Amino acid sequence: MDISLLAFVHILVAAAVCWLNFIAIDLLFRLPASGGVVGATAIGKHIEAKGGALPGGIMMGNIVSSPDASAGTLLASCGVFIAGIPGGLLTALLVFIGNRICNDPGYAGTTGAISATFIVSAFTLIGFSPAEFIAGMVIAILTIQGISHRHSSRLLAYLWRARGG
Amino acid sequence: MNPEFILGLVLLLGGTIASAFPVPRTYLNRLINLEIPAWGLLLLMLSYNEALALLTFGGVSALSVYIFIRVIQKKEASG
Amino acid sequence: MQEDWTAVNDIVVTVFGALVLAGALLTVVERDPYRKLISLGIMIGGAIPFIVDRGLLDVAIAVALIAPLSTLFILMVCRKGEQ
Amino acid sequence: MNPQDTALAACAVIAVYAAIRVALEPDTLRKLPFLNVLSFAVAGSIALILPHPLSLVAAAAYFVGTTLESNAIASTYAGGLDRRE
Repeated sequence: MDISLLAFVHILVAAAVCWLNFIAIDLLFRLPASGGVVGATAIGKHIEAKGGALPGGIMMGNIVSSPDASAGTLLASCGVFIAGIPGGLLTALLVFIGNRICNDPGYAGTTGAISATFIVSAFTLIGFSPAEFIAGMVIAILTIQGISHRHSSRLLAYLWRARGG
Repeated sequence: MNPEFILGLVLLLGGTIASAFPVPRTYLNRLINLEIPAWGLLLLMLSYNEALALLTFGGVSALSVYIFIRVIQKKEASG
Repeated sequence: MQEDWTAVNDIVVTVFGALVLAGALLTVVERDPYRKLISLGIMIGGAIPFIVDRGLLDVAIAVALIAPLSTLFILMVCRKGEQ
Repeated sequence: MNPQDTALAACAVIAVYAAIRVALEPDTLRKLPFLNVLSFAVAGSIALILPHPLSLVAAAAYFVGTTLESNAIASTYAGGLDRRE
């Protein structure tokens, strides 16, 4: 089992890049402002009842209940891994269709997919593999949704206030 | 004896017993437990590489769930 | 007989097989319909990589689109007060 | 190990972790973010197991399907989406 240190460092760097990409685009498209569907608001209220912050909880509910920029980043990494830049643009189309199915305007997911396509293909020029970006995006979504809902929702609410409401 | 075969057998047998004796004895719990042997049968067909059978079974199982739901709704409405 | 079990060393088979078994067990054990449906989601997520691993991608697409439909049908009978 | 195997191992470990967290969470609606992590890991694994153009469509179909399912469960639990009447 010789997991090389370089691949490990690559996955961590990819996780940081993916984290910045999807958080920036989600905040830009005002996801923490209001729940798109009833379920997103309910998830936000339940997270707030456990000690979290309401805007962060609503943003996490929106991530759960419709494909937003995080899904766009993951699927665009898969697309670049399989078919290069045309694959990434194909996933942007698929994410747009998925957003339409989930009753959402869907501009956050499409924008995230297109920007992630160009970011990932730029990083492949300096020695990164797109497969590392898939693992990095899974780690990035783990830090938001999977470690501690209280702390991650407070962090998202802090970033939302720093953006200016 | 590949892994799909063993996994499918376990799901088929365990899910059949679970849907025969659901813990709260309601029709809804019976129907949800009935999904487990359906996926067990799907894995069992997968171990023989039957693509057409898998496609047909996937469509028909969703259709049968819809029919069972209509039956449960009629029964609840009539008392 | 001995060489058949070397496939268990494969990470995909081990991890997703464990996911299927855990999802099925949780579905049987839980009592609330919503929690049973969420556990069923774990089982479906474990089963679809087996179909992809065989190379039957058209079947994987069809099954991944049809499986949430049965969940939607079941949710038509779950009413709010029943928890 | 090539990058593809390393990434697949990372996705598999995170999938198991998310499944454990779903099983241990007492509140029904707070299970759904962990289920979302699980579906991210599985969708990534689908593309990593078999690099083929159709598996891209399969990953997108699985992801959209499970998102729709979570959406319906959360909305029905919260009291909207009552289609019976």
